[in-house]
Amino acid sequence: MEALKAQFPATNFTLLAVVLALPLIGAFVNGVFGKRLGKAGVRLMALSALGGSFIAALATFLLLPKGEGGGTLAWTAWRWFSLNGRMGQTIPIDVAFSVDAMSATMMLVVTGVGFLIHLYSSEYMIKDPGYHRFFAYLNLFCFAMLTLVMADNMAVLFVGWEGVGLCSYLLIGFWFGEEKNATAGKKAFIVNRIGDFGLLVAMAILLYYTGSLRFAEINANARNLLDPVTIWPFGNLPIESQWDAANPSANALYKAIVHLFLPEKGIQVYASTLVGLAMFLGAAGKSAQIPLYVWLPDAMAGPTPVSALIHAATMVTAGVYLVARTSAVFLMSPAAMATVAVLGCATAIFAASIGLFQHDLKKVLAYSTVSQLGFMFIGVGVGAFAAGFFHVFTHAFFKACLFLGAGSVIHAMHARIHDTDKSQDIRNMGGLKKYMPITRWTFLLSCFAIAGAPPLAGFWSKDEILWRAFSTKIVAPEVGRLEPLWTWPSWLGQTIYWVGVVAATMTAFYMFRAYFLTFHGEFRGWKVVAGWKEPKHAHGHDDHGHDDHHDHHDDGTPLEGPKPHESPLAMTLPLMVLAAFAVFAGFLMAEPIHFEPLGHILAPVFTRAHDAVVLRGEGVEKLMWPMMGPGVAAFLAGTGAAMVVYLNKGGAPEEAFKKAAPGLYKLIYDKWRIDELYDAVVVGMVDALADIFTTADKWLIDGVLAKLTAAIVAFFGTVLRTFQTGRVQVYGAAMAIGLAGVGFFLVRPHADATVDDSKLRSAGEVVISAAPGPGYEYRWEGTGTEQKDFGPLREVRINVNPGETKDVKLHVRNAFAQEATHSFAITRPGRGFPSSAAPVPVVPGGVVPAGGGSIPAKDIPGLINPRGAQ
Amino acid sequence: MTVPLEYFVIVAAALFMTGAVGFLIRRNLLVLLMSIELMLNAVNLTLVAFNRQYVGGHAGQIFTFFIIAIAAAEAAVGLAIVLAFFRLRSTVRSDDADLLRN
Amino acid sequence: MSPLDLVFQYWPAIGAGILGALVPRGDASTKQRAGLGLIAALTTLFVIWLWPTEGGAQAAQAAEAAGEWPHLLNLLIALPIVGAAAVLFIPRQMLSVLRGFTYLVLGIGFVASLWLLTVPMTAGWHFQYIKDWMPSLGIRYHVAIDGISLWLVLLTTFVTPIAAYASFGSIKTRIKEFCFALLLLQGGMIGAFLALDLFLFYVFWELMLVPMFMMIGVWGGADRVKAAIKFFLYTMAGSVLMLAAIIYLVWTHQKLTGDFTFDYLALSRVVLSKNAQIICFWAFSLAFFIKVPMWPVHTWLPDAHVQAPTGGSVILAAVMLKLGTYAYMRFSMGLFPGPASNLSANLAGVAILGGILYGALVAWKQRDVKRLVAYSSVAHLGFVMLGLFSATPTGMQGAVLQMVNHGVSTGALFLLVGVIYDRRHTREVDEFGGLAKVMPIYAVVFLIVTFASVGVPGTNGFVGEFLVIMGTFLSERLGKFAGIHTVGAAAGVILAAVYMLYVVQKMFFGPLTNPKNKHLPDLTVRESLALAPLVLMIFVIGFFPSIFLDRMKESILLQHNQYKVVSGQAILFADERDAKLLPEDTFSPAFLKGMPKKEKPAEPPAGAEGSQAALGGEGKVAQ
Amino acid sequence: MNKVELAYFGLCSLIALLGAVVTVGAKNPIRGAMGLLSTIIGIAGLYLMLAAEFLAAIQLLVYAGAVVILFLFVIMLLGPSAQSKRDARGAVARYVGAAALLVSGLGAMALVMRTKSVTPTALPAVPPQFGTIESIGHELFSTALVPFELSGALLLVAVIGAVAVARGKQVDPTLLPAADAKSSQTSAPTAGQTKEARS
Repeated sequence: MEALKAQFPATNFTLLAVVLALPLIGAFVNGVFGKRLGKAGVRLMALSALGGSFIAALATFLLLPKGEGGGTLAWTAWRWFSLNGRMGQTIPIDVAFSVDAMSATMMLVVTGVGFLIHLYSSEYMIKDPGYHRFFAYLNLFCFAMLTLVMADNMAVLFVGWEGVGLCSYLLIGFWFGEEKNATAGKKAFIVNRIGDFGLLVAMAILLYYTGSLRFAEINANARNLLDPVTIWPFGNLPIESQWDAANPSANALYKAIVHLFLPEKGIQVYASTLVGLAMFLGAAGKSAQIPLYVWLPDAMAGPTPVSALIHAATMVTAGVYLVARTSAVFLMSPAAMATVAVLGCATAIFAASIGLFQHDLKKVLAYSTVSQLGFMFIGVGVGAFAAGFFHVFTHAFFKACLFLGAGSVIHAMHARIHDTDKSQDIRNMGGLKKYMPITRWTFLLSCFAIAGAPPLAGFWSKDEILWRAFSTKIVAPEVGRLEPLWTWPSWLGQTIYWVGVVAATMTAFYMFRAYFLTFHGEFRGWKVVAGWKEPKHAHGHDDHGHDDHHDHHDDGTPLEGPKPHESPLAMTLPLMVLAAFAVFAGFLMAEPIHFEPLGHILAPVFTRAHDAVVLRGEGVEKLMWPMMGPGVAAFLAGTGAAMVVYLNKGGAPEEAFKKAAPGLYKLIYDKWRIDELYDAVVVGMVDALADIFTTADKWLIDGVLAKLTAAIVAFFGTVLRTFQTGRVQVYGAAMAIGLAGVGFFLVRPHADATVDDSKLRSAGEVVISAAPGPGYEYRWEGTGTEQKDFGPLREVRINVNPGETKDVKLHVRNAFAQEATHSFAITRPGRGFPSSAAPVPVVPGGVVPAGGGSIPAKDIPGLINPRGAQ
Repeated sequence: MTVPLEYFVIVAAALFMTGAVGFLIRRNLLVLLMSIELMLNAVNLTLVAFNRQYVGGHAGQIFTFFIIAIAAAEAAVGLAIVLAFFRLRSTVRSDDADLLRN
Repeated sequence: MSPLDLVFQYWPAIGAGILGALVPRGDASTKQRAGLGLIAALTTLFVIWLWPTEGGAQAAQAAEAAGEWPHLLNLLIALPIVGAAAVLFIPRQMLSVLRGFTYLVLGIGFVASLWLLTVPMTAGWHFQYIKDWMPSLGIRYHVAIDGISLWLVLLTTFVTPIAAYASFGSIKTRIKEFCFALLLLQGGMIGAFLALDLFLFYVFWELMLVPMFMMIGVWGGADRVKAAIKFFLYTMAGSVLMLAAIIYLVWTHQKLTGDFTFDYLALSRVVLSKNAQIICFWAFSLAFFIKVPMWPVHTWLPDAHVQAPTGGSVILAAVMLKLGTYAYMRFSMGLFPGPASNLSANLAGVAILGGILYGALVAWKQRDVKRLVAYSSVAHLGFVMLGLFSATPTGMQGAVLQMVNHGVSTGALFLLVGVIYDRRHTREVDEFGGLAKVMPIYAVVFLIVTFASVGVPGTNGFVGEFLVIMGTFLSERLGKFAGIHTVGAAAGVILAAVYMLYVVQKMFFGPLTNPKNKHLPDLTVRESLALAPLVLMIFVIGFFPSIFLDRMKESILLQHNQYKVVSGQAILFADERDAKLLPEDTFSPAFLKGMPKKEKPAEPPAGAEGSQAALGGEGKVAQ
Repeated sequence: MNKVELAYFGLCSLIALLGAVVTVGAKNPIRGAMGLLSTIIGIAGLYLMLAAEFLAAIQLLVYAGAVVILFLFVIMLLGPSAQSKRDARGAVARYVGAAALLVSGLGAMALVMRTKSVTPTALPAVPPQFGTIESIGHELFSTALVPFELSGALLLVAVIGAVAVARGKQVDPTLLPAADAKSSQTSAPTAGQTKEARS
């Protein structure tokens, strides 16, 4: 051990590289060279990759430094990129991985359960043509999940986060032949993407306030998040008082309407709550909580081992891991934690209710996963991060075992019923305990575990969560003079506890309902005929793919077939291992009996949570054992009821209920019609918006900008075309007319003159100078000196005393003895009436006035006609 | 007393006006060409007349000499065009020469 | 350097080469194996050579760098243009000579552009070359490169040969004119990226239009002429306004300093009067927004793309659109920082609503794949413009990186669309279904490129968008709007997934119903070799973005600081009537290297200095 | 101003003006060509009065000898269709144009007449050798040498141009199918060819 510790220093722990690299290499090799390796080669590659990674993970777990500060093993690959923070400092984002107690356990779960599921699916998918593709995706998924779990900063976590979403897209849509599967894959990816949107916004806020994305630093300066942010009215929208000040003269009605929209005081929220909510949106997307859970039931379209690995053990728990990892941030805002807890609780009860009436075995398990996740979020929501995480740990085992059990049952059913929906329908099953003993016992044990039977794993983890919900309260961090943070109402903890108990009973009920319908009673699949041989004409089993199958046996004759066979060892071995874990894993953190090795390991990770979450009252801890009663009672009630309804009476009461309240039954069976609601509201709205934009784009923007201008130009074109007749004489005539016009203009004399009245105001003196012309002669009138005949005199000086108006006439005669006259009225503003100088054309002074480098701006804008409206 | 300058100018102007009006009114291509010749001759006449007035050199006359040369070339090419046009549209009406119109 | 050391030092490249060679399935031709192996090896070499360290290696490289050969930029610009002229003399029938010559010229261009990477891109201009062109008007042939234009030039020299190689597969008529257009286009584009003299920039800006107009007009689809004309008129209308603004700016500068110059460095000192500044800003920016394309003036892009041939479409998307964004960053933000910063909040709103969300939603509704990809580039470039409007070092770095990303991923997308167009001669999405069974490799490549353009981490799209989103939130220019803008931009990430996965599902998944799709051949050797470098580049940028970011960081910091200081000054001192001249020390000396010096020893007109003294350049540009 | 000179001037200008009117007014182009001939002769006479013997000779030689003959030659070549029938289409534009021209011409002449010189300016005495071939030839080959050479070149070009245009499309007879070898000379269309309807 010491040699290993010496070989791998804590800060540059290259063993992490091995844990990550093996699945990646496995994925690449299987993906690219899979077809050439053949099924055995692919199987060997995939299993060895996961096995090696599991061993490395185990070594990492053992080598974890047990120091008090929560020892972490870190390894940095290379500088990914760097950002510039708010104060201009560069924030390096490295491809760095660090492992502490929590992520080490998660690694064990991912690689351990992953290895078992790889073993299982190597047998389950043996007849599928896309064998190598399946294992490539599965290995890639494990790589992405490990990246997520071992990430040191949120950017690398995000890589894992979306990588996992990508792999679930590929795996759910594995049999892409059928439209249904591809749509389910797309739906899963898009809903996850909505969650990622939340995570992106959370990262932006964290970067802004805490100045870094590394978890260590985020948790360290989480207090910076306690800074109020006005979310409404954003941007330049005024609040009421500002608006009133801005336009006081608005009439009453208009003012009332505006006050309707504008708030009196800007709504302020703490940045920590914003981050919390954004991160919970991300977690909800990934772990299928209330708003974004719709993708998980549809994800059952993928092969069963996929559901086992992704939708039970690893991916869906990523949300819980994220919340646990950034616990310091959540602790900064009790409001966010309350939302997490309440929504978790709502999801638990809601999903459980749907699970009651589902007929598809995998759908039942899917909804049970959603509801169990609800429990985990209750755990982390109430501040019991360790308990929430422990439930993740135990849930991974018994839910994986349940899914694999279901897989083995479906595998058996496939012998004769090839249609995917029928082969998973529990109404076609029954009485399989005779034929599949191992699957039956492992399934039973896991049912006990999930239902919360006392000694088993489920009981310890679920009870721990409910107890913590019941007994603790969260101390809100003090914020000095700012408005104090929202604190939990005292009754919230208890209500969550009791709702949790009800959900637990439901869980017990539907789990045992599924168990009894599948394994007890008589077999409803097909008439079992001893020594039944596969009829020759029937199509071969080559194409195990589910795309273009159709079942031609439904033509009324009862289906015959062989005895349903027990799954081979490769499938039953993982079942047994998982069942064993499901039974004994509970003792890793059995707090009531104070035997909690895992608790001690996780303690350093959640030190901050330890002092922020205290007991509600003094004597509360004494209630620990009594409060376990309701939990156990829930288990007994649920199981008993299921036994009565389905074992003794063979499902009659369910029929009775169906007839009694058909509407309610239908509603619950159709998953409370949430999917239809989402389609109508969210998808419908976006679709309508897209239609509006498309039509606007086609007609409004393209139409106006491109087609309208083109039309205008074309119109002017046709108008001008009529002048071109094409006959020479017409052009000659036009020229002649033009010639005549020019001649006329040239011949006529023009009497223009410029009046320089710059000194009119001061000295009352005006200089009028006439414009020169070819052979022009001038005669002035009214300038005092009479002038009878025309002379060359062009310029005249006139004196005007104040208040007087003088009228000057100018006669011009040209060489052809044509005459023209022009008169000017010069008035000097004196006392008395204002001057009304005749409209005098003034030629703008061209010269640049000296002095000052600046040019008179009045003629600059004139030079370029302002095109844009300002 | 020789014939004064104005008489020649008036005759030239009359000649020019006849040529111009002829050009505008008639639509036979040949007549157009002939009226152009008329206009050119009118101009020649004025040039020679003014050269006679200012006898410093023979600028006017030399100029007329070149105008005659050019007029000859112009007539030759004009007629060739008329011929080609006739071959194309088998008519000499100037109105028919409107291929460029549309 | 014995062969053993060589092997030891470059083992990853050799390993990648062998791996690349092994990838194609059993029956692949040796040409494909050799090609893929070579491409893989070269890409790994590229990564090793520029391995992102803490600047240590860069300093080492600087030591033994061969210095800046001044004529490199002239070579990059002149070679394609001269090549284009030379192509005209090659007889039309000798197709292989034509193609060979084009590959030669483009190849030399690419190798020469790799030389640019040897020099560490410190702030300021590199490989600068100045020569008087029309001294009387003050027009000079002034070209230089800095961090920002470095990667765009490399993108051009990287994408054009690929586009040429791919389009020689599908272009069968008038090969000679196609080579001419291609080479002229490359010369024009590189010239536009490198020009620092406004006149020279305008010349290259217009020169680029002609070959692209030819490409769309001659080798395009059904009504290609209408689309080509629309493309040409849109850009021309914009750039004519820009020309007017340039002339006005030069005229004002002449009034202030007494000598004519079109040089960007000199003109950036001019602070026009308040409304003249806004008018000129809009004149410049409209030309660039048309090119980007931004929301209201984008309708030419889908038509141009739908009608353009594959090669033309790749170049149009990969490089020409970047000119709009690059020019906005360089000239609009450089010459008129005042109005740019005042309007940045509103423009960012347009970029998000009009660009990212609008582009994505309209793309979702398109039935023609190429039109869908065209609208997706409107969305991607909305991100780029948002990065520029946020005016933070992170945002701007994200913007420039996103320009390169968009070039790579959308270029690859257009190549892929070209693949199915060559087979089925239709781009209607409903015509296809269940292609994944018939063309598995094509499906895998399409999926990878789809995830690159959607921005899944590990690919190039993510890094660009992540930087832009972080930059938007940190930006003080956007002030109170930063939050809502970040939410809007992040929402774009969802819609991007929506429309891309929609088209992937419509084309690849689901049952194979259309009989015509039953026997479509998978990727040919030419197509796979054309796509390989782009796909590898997607992962290289995705995993090692700091190769690119380190080289553009300093120039962007310089541009950002200058933008902050000068916009402050411009807003403060722009008064109602008179234009002013900022003192030289408001700009960093590295920026002003190569500014036209006043040859006249005569003391500049007294007035000019007097008014500046009052200004007092207290706003220093932090080096 | 002695009588003989005045009479000679009146005669020549009468011939010229009448010729012009006939050229423009004649329906038959041949009569028009004859009118042109008389104008040219009239002007030649006036040249003689203005002491421009060389020009008078050139006028007669070039104009009368060559240009008018060329006109006649083409008219003969075109035959009867050289005469276009009258119709009033497009008359308005033409007459308006002619009227405008006349008005502006007469107006200008009136203006000129009304101005300054009441008495007509007498022509000065004619220096010896004025207008003779030697003096013009002397001046032609000294000051106006360049225009002279250029006009030579111009004439050459004009000739080549005329030949090229008039020649029309030569159809290589050997290429034609043997049947209509006889109508190889397609360049000269027969008169009977119907004129295609003009829309």
